[in-house]
Amino acid sequence: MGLADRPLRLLQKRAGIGGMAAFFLAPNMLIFGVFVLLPIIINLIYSMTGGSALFLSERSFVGTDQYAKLFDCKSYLDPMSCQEDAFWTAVGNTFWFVVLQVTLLILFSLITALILNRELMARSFWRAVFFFPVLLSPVVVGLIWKWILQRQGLLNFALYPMGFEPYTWLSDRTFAFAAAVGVSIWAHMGFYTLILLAGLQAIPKDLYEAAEMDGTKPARIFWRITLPLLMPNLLVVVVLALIRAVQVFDEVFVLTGGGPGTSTLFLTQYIYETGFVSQPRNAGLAAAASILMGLVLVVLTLVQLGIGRKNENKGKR
Amino acid sequence: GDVRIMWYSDGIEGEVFQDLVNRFMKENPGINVIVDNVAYSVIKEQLPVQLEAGNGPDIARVTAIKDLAKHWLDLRPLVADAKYWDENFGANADWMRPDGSNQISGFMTQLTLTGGFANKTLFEQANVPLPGPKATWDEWAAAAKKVAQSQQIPYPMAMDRSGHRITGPAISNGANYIGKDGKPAPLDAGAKGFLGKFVDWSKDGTMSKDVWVSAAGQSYRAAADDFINGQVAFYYAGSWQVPNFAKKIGTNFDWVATGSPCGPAACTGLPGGAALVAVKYTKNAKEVAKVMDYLARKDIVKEFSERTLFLPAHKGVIAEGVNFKTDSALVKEALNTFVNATKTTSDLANKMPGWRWSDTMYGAVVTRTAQAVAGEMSKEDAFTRIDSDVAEKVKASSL
Amino acid sequence: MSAAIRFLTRRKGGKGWHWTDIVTWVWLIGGLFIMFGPAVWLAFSSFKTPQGLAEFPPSILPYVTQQVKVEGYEKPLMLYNAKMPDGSTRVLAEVRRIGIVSQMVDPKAPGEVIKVNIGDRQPVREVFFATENYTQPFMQFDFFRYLWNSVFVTVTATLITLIVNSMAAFALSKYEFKGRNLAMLTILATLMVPLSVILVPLYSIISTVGLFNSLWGVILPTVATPTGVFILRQYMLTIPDELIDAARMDKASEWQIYWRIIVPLTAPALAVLAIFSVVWRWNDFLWPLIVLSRRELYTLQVGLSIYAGELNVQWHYILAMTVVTMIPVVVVFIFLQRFITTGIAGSGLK
Amino acid sequence: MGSITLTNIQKSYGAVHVLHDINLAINEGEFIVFVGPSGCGKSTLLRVIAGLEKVTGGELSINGERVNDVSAADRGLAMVFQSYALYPHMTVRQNLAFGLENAGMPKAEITQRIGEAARMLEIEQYMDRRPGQLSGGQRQRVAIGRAIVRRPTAFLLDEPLSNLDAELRVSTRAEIAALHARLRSTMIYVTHDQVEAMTLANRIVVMRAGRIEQVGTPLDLYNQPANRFVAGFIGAPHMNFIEGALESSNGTHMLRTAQGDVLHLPQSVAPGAPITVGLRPQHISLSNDQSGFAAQVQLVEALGSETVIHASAFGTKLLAIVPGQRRISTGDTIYLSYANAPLHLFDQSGLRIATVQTEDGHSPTFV
Amino acid sequence: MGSITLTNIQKSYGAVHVLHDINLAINEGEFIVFVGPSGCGKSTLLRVIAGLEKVTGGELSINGERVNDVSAADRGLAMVFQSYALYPHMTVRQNLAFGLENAGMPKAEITQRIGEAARMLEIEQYMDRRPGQLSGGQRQRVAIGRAIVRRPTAFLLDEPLSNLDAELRVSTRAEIAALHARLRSTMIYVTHDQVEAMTLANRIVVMRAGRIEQVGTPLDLYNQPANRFVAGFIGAPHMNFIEGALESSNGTHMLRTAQGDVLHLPQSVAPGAPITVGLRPQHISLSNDQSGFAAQVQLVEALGSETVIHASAFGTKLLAIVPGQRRISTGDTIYLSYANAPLHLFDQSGLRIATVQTEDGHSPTFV
Ligand SMILES: Nc1ncnc2c1ncn2[C@@H]1O[C@H](COP(=O)(O)OP(=O)(O)OP(=O)(O)O)[C@@H](O)[C@H]1O
Ligand SMILES: Nc1ncnc2c1ncn2[C@@H]1O[C@H](COP(=O)(O)OP(=O)(O)OP(=O)(O)O)[C@@H](O)[C@H]1O
Ligand SMILES: O=P(O)(O)OC[C@H](O)CO
Ligand SMILES: [Mg+2]
Ligand SMILES: [Mg+2]
Repeated sequence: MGLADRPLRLLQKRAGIGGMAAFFLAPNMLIFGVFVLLPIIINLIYSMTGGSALFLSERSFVGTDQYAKLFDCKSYLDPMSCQEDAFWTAVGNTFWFVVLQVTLLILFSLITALILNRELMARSFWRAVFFFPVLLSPVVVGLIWKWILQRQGLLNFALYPMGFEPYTWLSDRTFAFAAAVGVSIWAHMGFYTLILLAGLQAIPKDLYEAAEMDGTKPARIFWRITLPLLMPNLLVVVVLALIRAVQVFDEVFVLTGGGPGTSTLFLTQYIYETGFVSQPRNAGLAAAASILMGLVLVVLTLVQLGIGRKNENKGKR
Repeated sequence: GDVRIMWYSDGIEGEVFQDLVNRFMKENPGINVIVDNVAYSVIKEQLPVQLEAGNGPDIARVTAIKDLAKHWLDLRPLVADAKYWDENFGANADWMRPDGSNQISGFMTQLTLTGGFANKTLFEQANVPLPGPKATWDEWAAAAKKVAQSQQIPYPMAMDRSGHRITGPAISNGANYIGKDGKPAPLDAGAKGFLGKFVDWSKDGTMSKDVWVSAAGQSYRAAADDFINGQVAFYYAGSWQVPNFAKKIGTNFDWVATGSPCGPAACTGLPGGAALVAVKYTKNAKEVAKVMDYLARKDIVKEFSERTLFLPAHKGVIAEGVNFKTDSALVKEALNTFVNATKTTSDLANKMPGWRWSDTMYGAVVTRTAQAVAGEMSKEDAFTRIDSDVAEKVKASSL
Repeated sequence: MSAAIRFLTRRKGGKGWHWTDIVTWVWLIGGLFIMFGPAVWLAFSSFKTPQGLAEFPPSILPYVTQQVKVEGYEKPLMLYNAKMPDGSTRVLAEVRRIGIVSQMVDPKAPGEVIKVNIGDRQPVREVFFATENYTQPFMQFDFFRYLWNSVFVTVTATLITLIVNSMAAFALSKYEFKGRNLAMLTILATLMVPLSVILVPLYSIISTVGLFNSLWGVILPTVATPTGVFILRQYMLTIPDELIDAARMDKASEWQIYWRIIVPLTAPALAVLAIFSVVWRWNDFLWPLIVLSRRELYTLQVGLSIYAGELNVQWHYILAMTVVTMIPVVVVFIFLQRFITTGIAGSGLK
Repeated sequence: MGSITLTNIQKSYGAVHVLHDINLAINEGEFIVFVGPSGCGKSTLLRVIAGLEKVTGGELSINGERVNDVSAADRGLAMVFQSYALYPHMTVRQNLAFGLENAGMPKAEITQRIGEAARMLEIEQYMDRRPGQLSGGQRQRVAIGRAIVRRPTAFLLDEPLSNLDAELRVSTRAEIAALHARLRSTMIYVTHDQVEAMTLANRIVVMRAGRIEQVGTPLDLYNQPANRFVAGFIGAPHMNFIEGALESSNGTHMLRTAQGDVLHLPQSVAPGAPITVGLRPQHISLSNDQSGFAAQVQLVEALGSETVIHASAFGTKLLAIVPGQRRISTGDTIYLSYANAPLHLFDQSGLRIATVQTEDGHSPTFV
Repeated sequence: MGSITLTNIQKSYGAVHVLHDINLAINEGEFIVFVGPSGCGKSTLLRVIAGLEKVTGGELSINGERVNDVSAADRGLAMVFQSYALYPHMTVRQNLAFGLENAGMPKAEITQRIGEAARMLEIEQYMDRRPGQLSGGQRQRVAIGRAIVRRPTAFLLDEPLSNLDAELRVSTRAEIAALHARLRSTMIYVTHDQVEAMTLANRIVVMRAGRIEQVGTPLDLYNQPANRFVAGFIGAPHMNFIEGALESSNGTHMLRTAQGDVLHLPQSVAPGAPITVGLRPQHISLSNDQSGFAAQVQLVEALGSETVIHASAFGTKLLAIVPGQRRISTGDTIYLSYANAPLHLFDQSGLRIATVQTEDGHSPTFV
């Protein structure tokens, strides 16, 4: 990298410091533009086409028909009154899932990160323990928990000696929903914990010392020192957790498949089935649903960043 | 040159196939056949995308053979003996070619047929005789309930969560999905009759409800594990489960294949299977044909079936009889039951695999029936929704 | 030893157990069971036979029924604990079963055939590790080629991700320029659409630029991950700007500021991203599946997916291969997580 | 190389105006010291010169060239930050080498220069430690070292010795003076230490609330402060100020305070105006006899070599510094004299009118 | 409340031994100042007392109770950090209020205490700024304020005035003294400023390389330093040291340096031993006639109120401080005298033998 310096110095002479910002941004933005942004734009176009052909060139333009179809409801309060009742069921399920999962996920990750940030014996072992599920592919995650929770699973086996009859947990609407929330927390907690852990390490130690000298109780240190200074990283966690919760799919799909009935049918599964599984495929409708989902997320994220920006300035020394 | 085959496996067939391919390469040193083993999801979801883009392998083992028919290569001018193909594979040739053509696209590597399995040991322990070959669904239900009650098992009967599975009994009950114009017809009394009965059975505990509620939409779910663990007296699945049961049940209990129970209209199961087809976009059609010719050879088909415990689709081979390579009497008997059951398959059932809208029907049926089973909607609502879902699909696809 | 105990029981402050100490240990022990328990079970399960996997009630350890060779019988026979009519139990070998009656012999005195009702016999079981779950796939597929492909994809993609993302994050956190917020927002906005949704458009781009059936086709679309930019940028916001000032005074070029100051100070976040990237790329499945249709290009995940058929999934192989493929990432994790704490003691400022 | 010209420099942070219209020409090789009360804008001005802050108005040139838009890295200056700003992830050695490596200097020379600086700053034993493992003074020395090794056209030093002990401060101060003599590079130095300012500076710039109050040589500022602020700021402890009105009677001139006390002055000063007389504590002496004026002792600070007496007289607090150690206690009445002391006269707006020298205790004459 | 006892305190960072066997008893209400060269362990000792560092040996008690295992938060002390350690996300007001809120103090009292501290430290206009928007000195004042508002049993202040200007430093120093007088809480204060040490301390603790060299009242240390190190460290600029051997001839006693120069001494001191004579720069005066000894001027530093002369004599460098401004230049030969000066005699190992007072330039007598 030392070699890179000479030409880059010349570049800097020409481009100035502002130009260097562009230089730093360029590689990422280039790859990003081609492989992330462009497909999303194409997807937007998809949402305005119809038919069962896969490639855009063979599809007919239908304007906002697909959106109209999604919004074709007699009453927006009752999903069953909608043309695409599954979409609205999924919207409702996803909403509750996000509320529950994000709250608990962040709570648990934060607690875990705080604990792993303490002076512990065998700290890397404990970190590995909590990070472990992240290493598993979603399919395996779904599978493990299915094997635990299904009628012939480990849970019933464990409860059996205590006099409980085997229960089909995953056929219970409430429990299945809770399991979907729980398993997705289980699977992703390590991810957020790690981000928060790095953030905690970045808080200067002398501030904790000052707080201790100020006679601060641990709980107050947490609320008044740790949390505000963790804000930039906490923001990452909140935004990512939210986005991923809205997009929940793989592990829950393996675990409950959206059941029992449609009680754990989430948006991504709806999109996936509409666009890929059902015959004939309806890629246009799926694209429209995904665009709507994206729009909601953009709004939510903007709100969070708005809140975050305030704190960001606070964080500066 | 290279000939690439995209192949998926449910069991050991990949190894057997590779074996046969190796032998081919020894005989034909100029042709390099590469078998790309893939997950079934690749065949189902990615292959169509590749094909639309004009990519794809030279040969593929596929199940959505009708939907993708426009991508298959016509082997008729390329194979050594087209007549041999027509004679032996003619019965299923229509499933894999564009409507109205006489194209030879490939052949079925495996024929499947839906059908029932009974846990013989449970029946014996309950002292309930196994219903005979002509027994109806109701008779099976009654017998299975008795067994379940006496043996304290949770489910008398179970059926895979699949539109394909439930359609066989529906046809036996007089259902016909295919309208006069070849497009889907609204559900008729026969269909509503069996679907309704199925919902009722699920609700009153005759049928295992768990499999059907264990997913939303059209996901496939098998109830095989319950059967393997002796939790079900009668299980409606299909011929492909035979090797699976052989391996996993072992000597835990005795089981038999029962064929499909009867309804007023028929005693039919639903056929299906996987086909090996050549892809139009190949660069070495000649060599592809040579490979296909080899794989379709009677002795090769026979060996493949015998070793994989699959039902063959080759007329000559069936006629000659297959000596399945297994030392389990149960398996042999079960396979023979399925071979025999092919004879009672109704015409309507035989048409389904070659009908363009069958998957659309299956999807709507399974989605909505499952919702009715889960108690999310009434039977009547489910029927209405099935009709409207299908109509909507038909409309949307013609845009 | 006493040092170890002191270390183990080291607590905040030092005197007595603070409530946070109790919470900590409850949480850790609970975590050990809930987070790690299933994984241990998974590891044991990967040694079960297909039959063992389907069995209810499930066992923790892999068991099979014990078999013995009995004189006069060609094949080994299964051993059972059979309840005798007099209430005693004997270990017998089953010869065959007819209906609900099992014909058994005493392995030591195989002459006499004893008839037992099948409800009265329990199999004698022993722990058995079905290592063929591991050996079989190794023989069937080209493990080392898949491994190489996986390693190549993972290492390359991770390196590019780290460099490209950290450069972008640097620009987005430490420079003021027009369109900075827009760039950040665009990057974030693209997180909103899951990969599975844009598969088809992405596929058409990949095949247009000729990356179909190329490992680069797997690598490139993933390296500009918005997640990475976001994580790094937020972390960089916590680095004091004064250090950059100092470097500028030290005549450092912007590139050197990035490379010599920002990158080392971002080490904890980079380690986190590196861990994530390795895990993501190593476990990537859906996308490689689409781009790679030739077996010489398969990654491990794609390779092991062939056990997922239409009607049957061969879980025993999938589990075994899952365990095998997990080992490298665990090692990488253990190695990289140390960098999370190389956190800098003090910020270098007064 | 190293002349710096500031023309109408302004700097605001949002609504907070930190620098107002700064005009200053610094000559090549000059040693300039900025002093002023905490928060008056010294660091900000230094950062502006460094190129780390964009000015909101005015023009900055180095060697005659406008550099407003030249980046900090390209101005060729070196800086010691008030907050040190050491690279926390680098060892002391790496911290020192960084700037040299950036300039592409050969390894051998880097090693040699670092060695020299380390010896001079007495940090040789800490070369492989990270900043986090150093004491405050050690960190500050590293920060100085980082600038020194660079040998730039101009040095910017922001309170570089504040955390050093007296001994080290003296020796480092001497080293900096020697460095300046040797390299002849321009130095701009911020300090709160009077001794540093007086001994190092060619010229001192006194700032106050974002404005320059006076620029001049140390003794100029000491002897002829332009205004009351500068007079109070230069010299420690600060100058005593006695307020009153001028009176003349019988050829003697005096200042009459509000309390009616009288202070004798030379003749020349125009009578009638209310003025302030400044008298440095060092210029007040203890009378052994009862000559001089009486004062009430409020606090005595014994510094060993000298004694600081806080007393009250002329209706105000008065500081006097007398050499050696004295047996005086709080509450004592003592007699002080200002014979031979320069008196600084300021008008009502604080501007200097004149500096006059008293000859003996009661009859001052002109200087 | 507020007595602190250190018994055999030791502290190492790995292999680096920072504190060796520190023994010190601090009385309730005492004002203790730690001085010592940069890096000698002052901050570390303060941190040990605060409870921020675990000792590696020894015992620490506060008010007679062993507190080795009591957490910092529970020791009831307040600290001003050398690095400030202000909470960057809080405004000045919040920084000040934080500790009080922790103690659950009523709002009104918090407001009042903060108001007081802010007034005293002159930071009222910055109350709603964050630390990042303050100058160095302003930050330091906030750090002091944060400790002051707490009114703890004991204060630990680590170079609390280093970034303040002279004026403010004097007034803040006075405020701290007043605070101490009012609250009577123990104060432990680290400083490099001689004036601060001399004026504030009840007792000064002189440290060197992790050990205590001497503990005593300011004037004790100044007048009777226990060893050469303390003698050199207390008093600025540092004491002059002249080495040589004692000789007696004809009833006069003298020190003969290696160069053969001769320094007259009182009779009492035992002859023959090589010793060092210490002479403070303030005790050397300029002879107007050619009496005294001749010295070569090497550097002249004009501080305004006094002039520092760097000269060479007796084969060594000699510093002399003379009041006022003098017309002396480098290279001049001047005559210096040490009449009436205390001479400090140290033996070869640096320990103090005696302090003797010269009567006139050449004939010293006993004190
Ligand atoms: N973490 C550490 N590891 C090793 N040595 C350290 C560490 N922290 C401090 N030291 C060393 O301990 C010694 C004492 O440091 P301390 O901060 O107490 O000095 P100090 O007397 O306060 O000096 P100053 O006046 O410069 O602030 C120093 O030499 C320092 O280099
Ligand atoms: N980001 C900012 N926003 C608003 N005001 C600021 C900001 N940074 C500095 N200031 C103010 O600008 C003024 C000048 O600050 P500067 O740091 O230049 O002072 P200084 O003369 O160096 O003081 P010190 O001697 O205390 O270091 C101060 O009053 C400070 O509060
Ligand atoms: O879209 P991102 O940034 O969450 O990327 C995550 C990984 O690519 C998932 O495999
Ligand atoms: Mg400053
Ligand atoms: Mg210190």
